[in-house]
Amino acid sequence: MIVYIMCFLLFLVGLYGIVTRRNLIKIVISFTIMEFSVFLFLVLIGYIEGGEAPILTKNLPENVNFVDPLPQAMVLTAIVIGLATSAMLLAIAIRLYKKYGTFDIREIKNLKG
Amino acid sequence: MEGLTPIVKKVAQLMSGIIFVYGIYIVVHGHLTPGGAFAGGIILAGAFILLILAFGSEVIRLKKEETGSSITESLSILLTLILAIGGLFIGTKVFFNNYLPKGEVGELISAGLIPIYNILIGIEVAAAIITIFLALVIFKEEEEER
Amino acid sequence: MSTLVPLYVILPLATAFLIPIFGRLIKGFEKALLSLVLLFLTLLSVYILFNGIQEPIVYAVGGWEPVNDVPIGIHLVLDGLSVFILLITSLIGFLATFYAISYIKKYTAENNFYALLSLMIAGMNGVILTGDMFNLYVFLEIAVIASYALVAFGTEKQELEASFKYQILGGVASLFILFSIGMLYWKTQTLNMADISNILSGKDQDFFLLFTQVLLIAGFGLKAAMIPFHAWLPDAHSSAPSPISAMLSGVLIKAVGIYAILRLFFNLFMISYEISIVITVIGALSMVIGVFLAIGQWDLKRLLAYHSISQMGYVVIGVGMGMIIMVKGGNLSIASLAIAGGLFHLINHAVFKGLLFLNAGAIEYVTGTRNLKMLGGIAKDLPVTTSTSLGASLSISGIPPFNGFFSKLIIIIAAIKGQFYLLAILAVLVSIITLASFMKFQRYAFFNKKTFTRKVKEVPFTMCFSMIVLVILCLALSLLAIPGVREVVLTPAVDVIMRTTEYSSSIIGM
Amino acid sequence: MEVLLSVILGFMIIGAIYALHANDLLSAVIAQGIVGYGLVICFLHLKAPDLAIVQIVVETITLIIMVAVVLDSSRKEIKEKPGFKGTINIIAGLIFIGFLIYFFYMAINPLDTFGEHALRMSETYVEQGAQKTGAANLVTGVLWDFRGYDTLGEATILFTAALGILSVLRLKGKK
Repeated sequence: MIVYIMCFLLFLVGLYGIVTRRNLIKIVISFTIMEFSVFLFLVLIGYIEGGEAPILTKNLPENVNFVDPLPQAMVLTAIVIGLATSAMLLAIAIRLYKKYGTFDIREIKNLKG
Repeated sequence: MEGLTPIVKKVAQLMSGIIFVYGIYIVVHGHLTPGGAFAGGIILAGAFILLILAFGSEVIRLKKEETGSSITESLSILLTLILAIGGLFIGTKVFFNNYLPKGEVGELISAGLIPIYNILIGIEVAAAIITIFLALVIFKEEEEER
Repeated sequence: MSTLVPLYVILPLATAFLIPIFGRLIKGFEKALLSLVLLFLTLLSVYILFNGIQEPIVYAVGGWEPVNDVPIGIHLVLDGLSVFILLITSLIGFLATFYAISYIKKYTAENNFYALLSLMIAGMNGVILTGDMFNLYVFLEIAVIASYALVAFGTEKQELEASFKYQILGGVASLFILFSIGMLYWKTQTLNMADISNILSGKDQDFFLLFTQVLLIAGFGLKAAMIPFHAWLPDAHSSAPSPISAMLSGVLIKAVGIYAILRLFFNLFMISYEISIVITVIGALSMVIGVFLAIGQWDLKRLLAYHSISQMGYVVIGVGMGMIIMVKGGNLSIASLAIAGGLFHLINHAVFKGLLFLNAGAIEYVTGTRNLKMLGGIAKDLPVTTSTSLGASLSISGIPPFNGFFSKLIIIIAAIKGQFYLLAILAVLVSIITLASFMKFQRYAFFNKKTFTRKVKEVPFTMCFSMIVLVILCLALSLLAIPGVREVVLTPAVDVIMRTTEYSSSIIGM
Repeated sequence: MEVLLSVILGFMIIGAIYALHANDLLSAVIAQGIVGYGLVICFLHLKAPDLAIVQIVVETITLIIMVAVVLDSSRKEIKEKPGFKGTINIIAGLIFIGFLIYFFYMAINPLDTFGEHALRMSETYVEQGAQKTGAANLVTGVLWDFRGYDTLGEATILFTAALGILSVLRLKGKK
């Protein structure tokens, strides 16, 4: 139970970072931290005590139970979605830096006029 | 973009060959060992990025490579879609149906369409990451010129 | 019929993949291909709608039959409600693409624009069709990432900043949705929506369900730009190219936001009293605050964006009232009237808001500015744009011959019948303020005495064609109020919602 | 097992908090690496080798891009002095986080605890997965055969991101 609560705490740290940080790069970092906590939460759900990794290797004992492969397939897809989103965010952050000369949201707001 | 010192260039040259072969291994054995299209594709892209960082090259050549990788990317995902649509006409007439023979579980040629999907999407993922990286590099180069 | 179901996703995807390859070789290839594909999809959905859908069509992708009646593969589900929303996406998609043929000449990299637009439509069609929770998340991400890139298509300062804010808020909403999918999987160990609703239908409303439902409302509420989460909408819609803001405002917030809320909170979860109250209150808030924010706007597109929020409020209170009546076990005919009013306003809003954004694009195309203060007196030179925007403004503020009047009338009648007098008064009040705000728009943009500095000439044919078709639709859709026509279009969608959870047992039976 | 994971998670949370409060952007990006590679270790302990490989490689690529972005800019973050208003924010944030964790604990209490996970949909994936799809790696079997439609959507997302970045980073947007 404690693992799920700490995972949710990591999620909230990321959310706190997005809400309070002023710097674009810090916002992207806290966004990726939130993503990592959701991925961990999904894999934690699928874990079975004493289960094996879901790969059928040659020398497996007879009645072995496997860890749940479905959350792993979900998280594998979600990790690459996370890569796509952070690449998009960083591309726009560079572009904003070149246009406004700063990563700070407040300065961008008052430069926008 | 100017390259780095000759030592780094030599090490990068040696390393990227090994990384490339390792990426191909991960993609092709996706249905037997852990890894698969996504992991292997990104490792392939990593090998290529290592070369770009170490050797650097002028913007024109980078632009040509970017259009090349963008076309490879669209071609390989188009082939995957055609294979998936093929399922509509063969086997049980359903989208995304694995109609090739399944073969024996542990073998290399075993899981019907899965290895082919793995290879195609591995190429697509590698080309996508290379296009993204080249777009970033070209943008920084052109921004400096302006 | 059922083999046609995956075409909705395959065709736009195939166009998106073909464009980067052939777009460079054949001039104008991507414009023709995407318009043809979307026209075909519109005709297909009209054919399916008028062919009548009683039982939902279930399409098992990959041909996986349920094993001891636990569904294992991904199922695509086509029923009355999804055909209705698919008709909206393909119709507005086709008109926006046709409009963009000449509008996009002002931008560079036209190939990327059409590829991203076809990906956005493929994502939306995927969300509408899917019957699987994680698949809903994946196709939601495709539609939303394509719309991030399209908002920042002009690479100006404001557009990049608006796209960044939109991406962060949209990403947080998607993470809420993924978190609640994890919670649902933890409780029910399955991802198939029909299966989840079967398992959950036995249980009573415990704290777990409330927590998950709040997460889902937060996630999809942000995608539908409801009031507490509307911060991204005005910037994103005003900085996107006009055909894209027409697609975003007319279709994306409906297909990805409202449709998902309807599907989850009617067909997946048991309808509960607290959730219906929360939805109706959010709808009423959006309706009222949206219009008050819109009054002070002088930028044309921001004014229209704020009005989108208030008009979506109408749809949500219509559906929310229906839900309250059903939960309290009241008179089901009033509930179905309220939901019919909500859905009718959904399609009306898609049509006239799309038209208004296309008009704003035409004004910007010709005069180059969106600021109402600097416009004025261009009515004589732009006959088509003026007449179409007059028609759209009349229909959004609910003037009789146009469709807006009938849908708002149905919602207000349902509110009075269901003893929701406060909502009825609010609806009338907001409609009057909308009328005032659009009269200001008409006067400053077109009929003001001080003429615009230089001579302006009419917009090219493709833009006029789309605007004219939309204004004709504004008038034609008012026929839906007649019971005869309504049976064909609206009632299948309303039935799907009214049958709530035992609808899913019919899917499992497939 | 749960204690080991909690320790790693503790380090990840500390790394995350440091990443948010680091003054120099480069050290913030490196601190984000702590969280990413900590996740890899968690995946290995949770018997998910597929995810560990993908996460290492994705984390490396993200770090390369982030460092490239940060090195190109002024690396100092503009620090606002944490006056009275700052402490109020932090206290309000902590109270809010406390409430949310309490609600989360209330929500997950009745569910089955860590390690005991009943299979329903993935029952057939585990038992007949190898026989139905022929793939020895069950995760790839699920990814490409049972839920191949998802993975096509997934590859399309990378395709969209590549197109999106190409159109966002072009120099002249409007003619």
